[in-house]
Amino acid sequence: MTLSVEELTVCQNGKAIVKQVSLQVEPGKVTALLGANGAGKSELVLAIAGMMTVETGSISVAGQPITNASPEQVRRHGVAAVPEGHRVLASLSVDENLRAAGALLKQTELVETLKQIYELFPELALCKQQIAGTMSGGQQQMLAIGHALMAKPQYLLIDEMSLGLAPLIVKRLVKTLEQLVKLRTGVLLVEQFTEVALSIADSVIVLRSGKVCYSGSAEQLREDPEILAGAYL
Amino acid sequence: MAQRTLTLFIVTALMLGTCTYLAWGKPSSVVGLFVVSGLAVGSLYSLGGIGLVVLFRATGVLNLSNGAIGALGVMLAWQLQQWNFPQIATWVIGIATTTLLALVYGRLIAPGLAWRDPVVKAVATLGFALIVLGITAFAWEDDVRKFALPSDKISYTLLGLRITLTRLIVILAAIAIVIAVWLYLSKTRTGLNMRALADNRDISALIGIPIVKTETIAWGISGLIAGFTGLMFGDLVRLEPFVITFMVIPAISAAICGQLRNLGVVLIAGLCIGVIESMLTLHPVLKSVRPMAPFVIAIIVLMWVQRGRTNYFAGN
Amino acid sequence: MQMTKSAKIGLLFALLAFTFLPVLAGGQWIKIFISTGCFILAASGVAFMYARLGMVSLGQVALMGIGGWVMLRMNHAFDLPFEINLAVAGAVTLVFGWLLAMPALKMRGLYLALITLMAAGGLEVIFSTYRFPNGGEGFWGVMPSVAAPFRRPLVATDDADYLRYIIFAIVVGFLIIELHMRAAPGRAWAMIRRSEAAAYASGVNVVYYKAWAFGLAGFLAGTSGGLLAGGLGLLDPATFRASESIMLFALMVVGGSRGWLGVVIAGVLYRVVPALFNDWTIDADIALVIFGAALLHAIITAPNGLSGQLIDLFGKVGKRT
Amino acid sequence: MISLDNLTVRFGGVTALDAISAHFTQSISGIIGPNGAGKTTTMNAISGFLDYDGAIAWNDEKIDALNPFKRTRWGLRRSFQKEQIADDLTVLDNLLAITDNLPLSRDEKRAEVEQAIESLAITRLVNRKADSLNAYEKRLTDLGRCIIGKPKIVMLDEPCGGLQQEETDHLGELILKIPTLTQATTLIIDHDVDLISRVCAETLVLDFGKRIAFGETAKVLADPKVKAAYLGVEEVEA
Amino acid sequence: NDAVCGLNNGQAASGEPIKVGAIYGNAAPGDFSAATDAANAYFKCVNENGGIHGRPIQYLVENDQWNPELAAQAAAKLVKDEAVVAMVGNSSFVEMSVNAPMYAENGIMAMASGCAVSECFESSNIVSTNQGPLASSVGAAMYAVEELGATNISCIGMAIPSVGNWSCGAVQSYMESKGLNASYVLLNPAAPDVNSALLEAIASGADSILVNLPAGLAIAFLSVAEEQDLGDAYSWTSSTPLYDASVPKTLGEYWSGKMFVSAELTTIDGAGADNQNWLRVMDAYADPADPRDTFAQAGYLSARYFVKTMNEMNPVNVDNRALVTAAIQAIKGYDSDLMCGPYYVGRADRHMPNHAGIIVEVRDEAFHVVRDCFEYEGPYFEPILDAEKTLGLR
Ligand SMILES: Nc1ncnc2c1ncn2[C@@H]1O[C@H](COP(=O)(O)OP(=O)(O)OP(=O)(O)O)[C@@H](O)[C@H]1O
Ligand SMILES: Nc1ncnc2c1ncn2[C@@H]1O[C@H](COP(=O)(O)OP(=O)(O)OP(=O)(O)O)[C@@H](O)[C@H]1O
Ligand SMILES: CC(C)C[C@H](N)C(=O)O
Ligand SMILES: [Mg+2]
Ligand SMILES: [Mg+2]
Repeated sequence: MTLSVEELTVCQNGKAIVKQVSLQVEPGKVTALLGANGAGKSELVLAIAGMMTVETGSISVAGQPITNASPEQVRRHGVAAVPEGHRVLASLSVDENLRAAGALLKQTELVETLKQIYELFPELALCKQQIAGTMSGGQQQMLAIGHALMAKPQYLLIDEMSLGLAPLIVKRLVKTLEQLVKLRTGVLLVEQFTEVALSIADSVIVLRSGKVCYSGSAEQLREDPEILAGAYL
Repeated sequence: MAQRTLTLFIVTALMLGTCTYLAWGKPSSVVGLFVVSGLAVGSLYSLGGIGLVVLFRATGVLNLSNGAIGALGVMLAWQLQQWNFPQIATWVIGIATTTLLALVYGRLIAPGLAWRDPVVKAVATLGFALIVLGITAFAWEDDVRKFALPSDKISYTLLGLRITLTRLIVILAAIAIVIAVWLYLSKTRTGLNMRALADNRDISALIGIPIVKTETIAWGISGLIAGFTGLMFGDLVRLEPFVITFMVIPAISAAICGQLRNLGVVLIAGLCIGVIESMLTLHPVLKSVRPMAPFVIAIIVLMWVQRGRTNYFAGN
Repeated sequence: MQMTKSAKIGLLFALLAFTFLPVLAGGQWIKIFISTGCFILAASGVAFMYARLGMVSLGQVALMGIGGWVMLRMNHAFDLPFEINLAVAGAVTLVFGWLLAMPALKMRGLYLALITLMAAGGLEVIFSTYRFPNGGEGFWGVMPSVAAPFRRPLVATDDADYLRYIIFAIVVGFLIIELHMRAAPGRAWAMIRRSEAAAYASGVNVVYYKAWAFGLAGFLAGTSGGLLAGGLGLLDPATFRASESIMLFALMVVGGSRGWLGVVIAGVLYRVVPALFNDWTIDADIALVIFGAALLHAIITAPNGLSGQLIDLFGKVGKRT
Repeated sequence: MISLDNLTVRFGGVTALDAISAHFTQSISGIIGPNGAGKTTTMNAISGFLDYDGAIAWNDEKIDALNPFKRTRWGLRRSFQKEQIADDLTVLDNLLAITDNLPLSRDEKRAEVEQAIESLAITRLVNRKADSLNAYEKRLTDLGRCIIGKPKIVMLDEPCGGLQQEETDHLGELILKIPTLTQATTLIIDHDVDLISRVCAETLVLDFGKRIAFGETAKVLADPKVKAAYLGVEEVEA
Repeated sequence: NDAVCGLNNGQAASGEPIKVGAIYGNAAPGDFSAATDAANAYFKCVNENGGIHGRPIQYLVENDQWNPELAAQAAAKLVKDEAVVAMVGNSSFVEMSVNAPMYAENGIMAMASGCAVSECFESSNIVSTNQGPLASSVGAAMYAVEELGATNISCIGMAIPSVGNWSCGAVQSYMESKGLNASYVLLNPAAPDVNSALLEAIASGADSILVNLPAGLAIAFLSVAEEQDLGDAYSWTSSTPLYDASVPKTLGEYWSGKMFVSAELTTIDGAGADNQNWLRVMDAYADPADPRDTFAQAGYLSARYFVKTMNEMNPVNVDNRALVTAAIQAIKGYDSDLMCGPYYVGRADRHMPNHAGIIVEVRDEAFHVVRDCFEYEGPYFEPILDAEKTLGLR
């Protein structure tokens, strides 16, 4: 019952950017994905979400392969991703954005989930009718996270979660993640604030130029930050 | 919403003003004739423009091959008429063919271009238009033909001009399509999916919108409209593939007036363009360049609605 | 100023064409290359606007019509030399380019493209209604009988020399664009392409530089139209239909918009290929089908245009040897 | 010194900035606030991208009458929340794009560019196309554009968004150098409170378009209102 | 088979072929290839029947696709690269206006068969067997005045100066010369809307409408007239484009007995010996799918006159373009039952040998001759008639 990535290689313009990466996201656990700029974290997240062609390797959810499946199929398998860079449907309103993100839900479920999202982000509830493209950077990030949560995912991949978010919101999000984890959601978290990431992560994977250069428990890193610094360099 | 209503109002007012200017000092009976005649042509512009906008709002593709597809449909229907097929069968087969063609493009070709910029997507449909047009022109060598519908024989008199039932059908169909599409896009979930898809295909895929299904429906609807439009053009304009194919260019002007979005404005703009074009006949100098009307009006309207608006953040 | 490899190859190519093309080609093919050359020059205007500013003009061929019209008008009305007429044609079209730039100040992307298409549609009607001057009386200068003679440049009265003249003009046109690209306008255009906010934040006077770009594209269209008029001695409205402007843009996308090779490919596809089809007596309708299919295929499979593919190919071959 | 007087911005019916007044006297100041508070809007108003009521001045030079590109020529520099450098130009050309439009002599322009490259130590980047840069290198380029040509106001909108800790630290160092390199007054938006408290002497806090605090950074961050609205320290609510 | 061609000696031609060129237009708006097809059939027949002084004709045909540049390229290929001695059977909407100066410059004659624009009739080195829109419109107008009692004609033309203004202008001057009224309405071929043109014609106060449009546009125009039920309110005539076999059926019952069309040459089924010979040549040498229409007749006629001229030349001169041109220019008084008047060329700045025609009526899904050969009148023809007098043809 895990989201597992085996020996994954992903290329961009003929250049391998993610090289032979293996990792596991387990239900009820948070895996933090760390690494310097350009290490290939975002590419990896997109590849799992079905947005990049996988060169070699495999991805599977609970034993079922989803390698090179369409993003929609991936989502049907319970995997939802928040890509980097506040990506929202710019010409639609906030409410329409969230409703569209619930395309796979039944009508009643949709209404209910929508309510939950607005409870999580009362900021969004204040501007339901605003066109998403005119929102502030942080508001768009909330909306992008809302997109993923609308799927009621079993596995949640978040790239640069706190990008552009006020500390207050980050705290709230961390709480939400903890709740979700309690409900046995598996989380893959890319986060530039290492502290935040380590505070909730169970295991950590560090990428360096596309390769896994460290993989271990978060506990260890929390105790010995030197290991992490070593991995980065 | 208020903004849109205002736009609609301004566009209408501008066009009425122009008509009044052109009609000034002419006997009202003559003016009436030209107005009715213009409405008849204008409804064709509207219909063409609506077909473009519906697909654009649903997929983000401005389909320049609408005309070519429609032309093939009506040529086929004509051929079947010659072979004495039952009338209804000829229309159904004609429209079914256009739907199929639209689906072929939408399912097989359009996805390969999904990430290109909208202009390239539009230009690519020109390639498809050339293919369809070439096939049509090859299959039906240049000859004198006429496509008739039973509704041509029934007519009503309006302000002194006889209007056939076919022309009324065009106007009513345009209105019906506008209302139906508006309801569909704004009230149904598939409609919302379409708008999401048109906005950004990547994000839509990521948030789980069933792309294949949604696009199939959108292209199917657009093929149906293109087929119907083709039949009407074939009957009311000319049964010549090239003429029908390139009717898409003036139809774009109606679509532009509605900013490729506002179907109500497209409808009204199309009608107004038709009326103005018709009334230009009354102007001694401008009458020789009457067909410029759609283009000039589109430019003026778009520049008007974009006036004062500088979007500093537009870009890629 | 430093020359890139691509520029060196381009100049060499132009030199070869200049020397041998007129010698090797017969009367028919010289004529074909003359009009190909004119459209290459015009396409270069569309290409730099698209590649550098991200702006699409679907009115370039219509603008050529204006240049051609002015050229003919000047030729039949005054006894001035070819070059002066050409300069006037370029200048007048440049002004029309500015007019097209007016909507561009507020719009971009598809809207802008469609506005230019509407302008092309309007011009198509004017051209087909009033025709091109052929030596008649009055402003429009149209008479029912055979056109009055057209004066070619003194150095290029016969077709072969005229082809050389055009190749020279293309090189000059490309150099003008290249000089722009390497200087302030090129950088300003790149910022505009990124976003207007970025351009303003760089101190770029967006209105001015957009108008400049449209003016330059218009100038190139105008001169190429004038040169085209010189090729035939007269012009026909059918050449300048709005759909031709779309076609030129499409072929520019197929050829590739970044660099001379793409533009040359676009010109060749636009004029040489149909001529070949015609020469092989392929039915015009079938030619349309082939052309459409090839267009679609190229747009889908070669996102950087055929020139991009060619360069990749030679790059690989070059590495291997 | 930058002074904002009764700065008000409306979008349709919504008031995004409500009569904000602040006089930034320090050479580097911060603007913080919850998401959607109006921070970016403030910068956009100062850049002239929005219609606003109120007045903006630097050392008593009013700039309200200038349009956006004139403001840049006058001495306003800024970076954007989403970086906005031209992908198809080299880093050098991205820098030159600014000096092109400044009323400087050829030599002065070259000197300015060289100085910026040197002080940010980005010599190895100058001939790289911007699309091959990583996020951090793009931010450096952005910063380079901001210190070029004797700026009077420099504004950075979330310069450290998406950067790793060490990169943020380094960028912070560079930002601290701005006052020594130029006479500019610098404004920074960021959600990284550590960064703000390290580099900004003075901070403005916005919430729902209103000024809720302004003053010395440490004091402002200790303000219960700020803690409640921004930092999310719930206990103080009582 | 008993088709009669050229020397008609039943011997296959041999030796070095004589190159003859032609340009036709076949693309978007219409197919003008019927004339070259017919000329080609005739040349094939000639090549099997003694050729030109025993030598075969090599007929080189190019399509201009209605594209002026292609037209110029085609002419360059034929005239310069292939060095044809003459152009025979040209039939196009654009070719003549583009290439007329070039033909003159190169001293080559074009014995065209399908001229449409004024430049074609008003140039020194082109002569056409067909009448073009001007002459046939004037013929239609004469019929409207003389038989249908028209006093005020509205001529519906294309908004192309060298076609619409030119031909409808001639109708107007004809009417004025008779003390009657006429006006014209020009229709932009790009316009989808033909209704307004109809309304404009009505508003002009005309009592007769002369449709001078290409067939497709004419059909569209007549459909809106039918929509308004104007068939009996006006008398209706048309220039030649409507004389096409499929027109009566397309127009339908409504127009039966109401529409009169001016035909440039004899009817397709004309009983004259030459017309029958044309049909035989077509049957024997042309593709069965090639049209048998007025243009095919014109193409046949041009080809026949050309062969006749060449065979009358000294055999040593037939490769000499200048002498061939001179011989063609010397043609005078050739007769055929296909054409109402004599065919001639002459040295002149304009050529329009065919300016007499017949009128057919659309009735019961077919055409019926209602008026046989008659000479067209009007100011436009005066200089032509004068020229004919000096040639001794009158
Ligand atoms: N279109 C492209 N062509 C070539 N290389 C690319 C392209 N897009 C991204 N890359 C490269 O791929 C590598 C991985 O990028 P990715 O965005 O996955 O990194 P990341 O670890 O998420 O970094 P960051 O912290 O900046 O988000 C980078 O070196 C980047 O330069
Ligand atoms: N064009 C617009 N139309 C309507 N509302 C807008 C527009 N632009 C911004 N807003 C609203 O104005 C408010 C202020 O936005 P601003 O971008 O200044 O926020 P911010 O403080 O920069 O937030 P963040 O930290 O998330 O970037 C937000 O509520 C935003 O939704
Ligand atoms: C006919 C098409 C294949 C191309 C274009 N219309 C041209 O004339 O070149
Ligand atoms: Mg990343
Ligand atoms: Mg912001």
